[in-house]
Amino acid sequence: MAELTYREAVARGIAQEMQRDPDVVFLGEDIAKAGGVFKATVGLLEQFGPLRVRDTPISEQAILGAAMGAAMTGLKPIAEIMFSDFIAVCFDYLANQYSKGRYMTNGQVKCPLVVRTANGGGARFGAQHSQSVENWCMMIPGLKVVAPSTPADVIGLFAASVRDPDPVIFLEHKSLYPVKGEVPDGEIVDELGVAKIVRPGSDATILALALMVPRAIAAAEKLKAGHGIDCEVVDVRSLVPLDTQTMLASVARTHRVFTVEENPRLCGWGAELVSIIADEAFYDLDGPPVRITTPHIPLPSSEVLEDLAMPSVDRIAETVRRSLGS
Amino acid sequence: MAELTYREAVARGIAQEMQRDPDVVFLGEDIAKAGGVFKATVGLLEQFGPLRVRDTPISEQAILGAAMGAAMTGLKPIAEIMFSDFIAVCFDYLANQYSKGRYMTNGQVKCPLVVRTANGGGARFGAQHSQSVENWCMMIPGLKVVAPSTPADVIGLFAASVRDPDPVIFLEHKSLYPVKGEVPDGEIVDELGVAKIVRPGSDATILALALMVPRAIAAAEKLKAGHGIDCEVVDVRSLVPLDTQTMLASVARTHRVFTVEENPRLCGWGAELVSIIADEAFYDLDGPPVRITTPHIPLPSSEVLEDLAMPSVDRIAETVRRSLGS
Amino acid sequence: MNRDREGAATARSNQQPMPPSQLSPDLRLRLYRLQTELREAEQRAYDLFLQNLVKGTSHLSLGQEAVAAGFAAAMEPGDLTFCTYRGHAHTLARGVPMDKVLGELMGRDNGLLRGKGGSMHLTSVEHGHMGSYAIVGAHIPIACGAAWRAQYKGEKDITVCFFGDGTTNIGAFHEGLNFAVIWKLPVVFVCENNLYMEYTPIGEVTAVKDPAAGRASAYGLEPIIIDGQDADIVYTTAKAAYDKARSGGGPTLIECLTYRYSGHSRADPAKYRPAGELDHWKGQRDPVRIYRERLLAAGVSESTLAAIDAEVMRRVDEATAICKAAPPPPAEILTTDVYADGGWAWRN
Amino acid sequence: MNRDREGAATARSNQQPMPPSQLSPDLRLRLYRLQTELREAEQRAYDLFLQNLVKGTSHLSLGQEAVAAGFAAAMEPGDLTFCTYRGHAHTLARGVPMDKVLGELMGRDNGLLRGKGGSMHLTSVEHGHMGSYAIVGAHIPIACGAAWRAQYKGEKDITVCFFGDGTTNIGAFHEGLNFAVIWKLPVVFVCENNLYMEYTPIGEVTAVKDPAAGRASAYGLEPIIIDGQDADIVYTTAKAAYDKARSGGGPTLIECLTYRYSGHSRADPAKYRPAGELDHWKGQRDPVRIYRERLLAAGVSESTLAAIDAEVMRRVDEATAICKAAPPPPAEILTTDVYADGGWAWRN
Ligand SMILES: Cc1ncc(C[n+]2csc(CCOP(=O)(O)OP(=O)(O)O)c2C)c(N)n1
Ligand SMILES: Cc1ncc(C[n+]2csc(CCOP(=O)(O)OP(=O)(O)O)c2C)c(N)n1
Ligand SMILES: [Mg+2]
Ligand SMILES: [Mg+2]
Repeated sequence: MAELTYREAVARGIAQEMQRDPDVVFLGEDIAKAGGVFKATVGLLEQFGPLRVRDTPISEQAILGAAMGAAMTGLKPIAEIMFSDFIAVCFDYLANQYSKGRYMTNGQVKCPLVVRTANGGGARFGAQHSQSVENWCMMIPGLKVVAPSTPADVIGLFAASVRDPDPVIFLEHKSLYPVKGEVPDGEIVDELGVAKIVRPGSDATILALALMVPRAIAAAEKLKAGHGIDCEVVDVRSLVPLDTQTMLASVARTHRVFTVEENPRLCGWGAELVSIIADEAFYDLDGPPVRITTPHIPLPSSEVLEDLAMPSVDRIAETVRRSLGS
Repeated sequence: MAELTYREAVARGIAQEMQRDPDVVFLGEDIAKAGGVFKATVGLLEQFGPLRVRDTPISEQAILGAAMGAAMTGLKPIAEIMFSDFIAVCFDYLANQYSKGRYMTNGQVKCPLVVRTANGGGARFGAQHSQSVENWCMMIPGLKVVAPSTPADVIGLFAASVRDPDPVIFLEHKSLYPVKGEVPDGEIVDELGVAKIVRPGSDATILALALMVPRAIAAAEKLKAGHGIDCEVVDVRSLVPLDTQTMLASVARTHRVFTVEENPRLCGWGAELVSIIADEAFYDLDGPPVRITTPHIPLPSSEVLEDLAMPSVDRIAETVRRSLGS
Repeated sequence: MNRDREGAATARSNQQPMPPSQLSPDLRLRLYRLQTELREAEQRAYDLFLQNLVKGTSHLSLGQEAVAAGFAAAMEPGDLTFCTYRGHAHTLARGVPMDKVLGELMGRDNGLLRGKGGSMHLTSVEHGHMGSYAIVGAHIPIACGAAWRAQYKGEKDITVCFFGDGTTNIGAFHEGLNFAVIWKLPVVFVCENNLYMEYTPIGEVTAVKDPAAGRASAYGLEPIIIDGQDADIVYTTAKAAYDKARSGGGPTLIECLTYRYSGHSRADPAKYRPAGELDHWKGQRDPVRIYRERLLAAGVSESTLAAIDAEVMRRVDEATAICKAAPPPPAEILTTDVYADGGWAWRN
Repeated sequence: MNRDREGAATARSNQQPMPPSQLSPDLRLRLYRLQTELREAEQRAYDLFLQNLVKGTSHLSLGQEAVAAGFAAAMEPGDLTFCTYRGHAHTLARGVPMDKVLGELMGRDNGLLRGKGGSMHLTSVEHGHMGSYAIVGAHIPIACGAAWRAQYKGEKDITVCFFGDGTTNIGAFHEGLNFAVIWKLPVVFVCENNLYMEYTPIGEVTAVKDPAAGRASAYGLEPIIIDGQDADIVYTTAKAAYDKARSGGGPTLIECLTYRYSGHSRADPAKYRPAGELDHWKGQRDPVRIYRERLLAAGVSESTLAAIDAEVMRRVDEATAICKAAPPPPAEILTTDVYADGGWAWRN
């Protein structure tokens, strides 16, 4: 056991996989010599050399396109898109290429790669550098989508992503980079598509992802202490594949469900989960499924405004409390 | 009254607005001399001249970027993206520019423009030329999203879109282009954000969009004739702004709701509508809200497969019947 | 305009034809057979539309056969091809069976992709044909990645990426070319300048006269323009570029002056072409006719060529028969191969 | 590397300095005042980070003042500016009050955008400053659109679009440049080549030596490289390009050789710079010092310049005081101005 920051876990996770497999290569902007603008890839160039860890021009389409061509022909590329907002300038590779090659060619074309990107708000970077884009990826058939909330999950889920034969979008939360957590020694390999009950409870189920997980847990503690409301918090961890069994089973026990999303409201992953639950667990529900999201607005830059926009511990707790009518 | 095809309605709708306002200009690939690859813009170059109707290079980012700069400074551009799938190569303008300029600048920057694009399947064009991308647009705060199902709506909603002070993504369904419909004479101006009950009914509410509207109506007739099930069909028409009142009121009457979406399943507009209804009309529902969608796969090219993938009249009717337990 | 375009092909090309001596008789017969095969297969594809046996869209290479044949003939087994929706010829040129190509156009179960991809996405990994891409420009960076893999693993294959004149104005072209050059990748970029995008002449929307060659210097590359209707020139130019790439010399960008006889796609009657333009190209610049006459002049017997022609027609007819007899794809494959496990399960 | 870069600025520029005579004394004093103001305002912004009064990120133009001052001084009222997240200097140069700029960096209610945009999105439409864009390259096509509007409406304003060296490798640059040229738009593209992207030297990822000028011919444009540390050269080059654009001559692409003193953003200590490089630029090529000495040599009195310096400092201090006293933005504005109706309602 060692205590690592989420940021350090990223570098260790990449190193673990590059160590294991010489076909794993890593490209992106300022990732090599500079060790990444978030300092999450420090030391990799030194450890694996300039042929495996490569700085690129500001050419996101070239980065993602090259990763695909390499993946199709035998490598296992890791591509970094510095901020997830920039997926918008190379979205074609996610929406039309990575996700469709295998299907369109009747299984001939493979695309085993990972796109790592810094996702989410809280850094006061403004509307073009703070977005939560999980749903941009989840809505595209053929992609897998992962978003860890702890340093241990960063390593384990990243390893599972690199070893996965399909294209995986790996969303690191930029506000979690400095956060510390316990990490087992030695190789860590987790599994995609397994949600984790991070706080058992009986009164309501709270489904959360990434930065919203610690907030949901804090809200649950607050509800317990202040109102005796006992919430079960589920860290969704992987949106595709999606562990619907764990979520449906939890709702079957608690009879109420809340989602906590950082993305703007419309067509988020919360809408998908709520729809699945409303359809398949309708008769388990004792009350309406409720989504707690960032309002449907661009994110403001000023800290007071950004803090108001994103779901906070208080807003989560208050929403659950009101809706449970205590 | 005249009978026009949906395709002819597009040209008439554009002409109506260009006639009215000299600041309305139109740019895109092959739209001028060629009259559009779907022949939906025939005659506009001749009528309005080469300064107002302009062919562009294959540069979608330049097309959408230029439209924004023109809109910011006083024009009302109409930009065509030939197939909606290509939004993926210029998605930054939708996701990060059009939608955020006004908010980020505290209201200084305006962006009154319309992006027209041929959306949807059924033409055997394969996975990169057949997608339904309503949710790509609906999920972005700051955009408006419209998708007409009839020639009359094409003209009326297009006029409303051009006159709207915000950026509007106008999704024309390529499989509807040849479809004919009655269109009133003279100027037609409709309103964004108003859904239409196209078939009243009492047993269940079916929410549909674009090509799925005629299919939902046909399914409703089938259910009535075959099983005495009387469905209310609502043409959503506009996803943003969204007429939740009409939908909630319908569900309050029928107590059951179904959505019929052409897009792949995850995070579609149906998930959003179902989530709103499950939350706000939970106690009105007598049974689970059900989404009828294309499965979460890329669209195949071969006609037999494509027809299996998209929601059909039979699949809609059968799903509703089974779920109503008749 | 017409004059200018007409003059273009030969006047603007900056590479010289090879003296026949340089290419072996066998190779030249192979180039003839290949061009004839591409011509007849595309002609048949066209006939099949007219019989309404091809659904959806389809983009023919009639008139552009010398480019596909010349570049493919110069490739080694294991070399990789990336092309566009206008890919029937490039697919056949790598040796993919004609019935699989026509079957895919017809959406039949015997198709190369069992009808799941369609005419715009012909792919045969076993033949080194890594795909036909229908988003303009998208495959340029992808091809760079395939070449990067070869460079990284020290494998000797090279990657060839075909695209059209109109593709030179999209962002991915710029990003891909710069990327290939700075990493010195073993990739050859081939611009088939057929004078038009879909319906719009390339000259009307491009800041330079030569859409590809006019951009070469922006990537530190030599501007190369060749007569794309002359298979010998195409072959020798290709060979030189491949050798350079294989020996670590980095990328080459080649602009081929060519012409498509039919419209952009089946939907296009190509009314926008100036009078006489099509006749000129068909009459004076037809690659198959040019090559046939050249071989006859070089002493190849008419009967030898006639035999090839007949053999090709026989194979086209055979392929057609196979496709017409083939069933549509079965419903079960609707949801196969979305993910590597063979299925489409996104949830448990 | 260092030598090379060091040599670059003057050696590579292909425009000559103006004989002082050509620029009026008033204009030159204005250029001095402007550069001094940009320098001191940015210096203050930096001090405010250190006091942790600026949250989020911030990108300074220290060292690049001559470019911002020269291009802005040559503009007419009504001309339009589009720039990047490195936009404080370009914003101030158009006359936007310093307290509004510093207030926005500090996320205060008195900020130019009331804290909704932040340092990367400074915009003041009333000053013709159409925005600071934080997606690399995105504003190049947008600037084209503003110029298109002027052309279409027969309005006489021109559009100036600033971006960095690293921006020349992204697709939107290519699409925008081609588009501007074929439509002959009244837009001037200004590449501020400060030798680095975020942390990576531009030379390591670019296929040509001059990231912008080396691409000019790909758009039929003349390659122009100037010494970006010399405000006189910048001004006269800008003026010529504006006149050309205003008179229907179409776009110009200008590469300015310059240098940023601080790291890319507040997070960057800029360790990657070769020893001596920063000293060289600060010591030999500082635009403010160069200009001050030139004015003294031209006979302007030390006291005149000292008075300007003092006046600028006074304004910087005033602005700082205003911002420190300003409250944070009120909660109500969280959901304002998403749509033109002033609100955010996406449903009824
Ligand atoms: C990004 C994108 N934009 C537009 C299209 C529509 N489109 C398909 S082919 C084509 C013309 C391409 O012209 P060119 O590159 O010259 O190739 P050619 O068809 O002549 O072989 C266009 C505009 C597309 N498929 N992808
Ligand atoms: C599309 C996109 N990719 C990457 C980034 C991250 N980024 C911000 S600034 C920058 C470097 C830009 O370098 P340059 O164009 O030289 O401008 P400079 O910062 O030197 O003024 C990068 C990579 C971004 N904002 N947008
Ligand atoms: Mg072409
Ligand atoms: Mg720079």
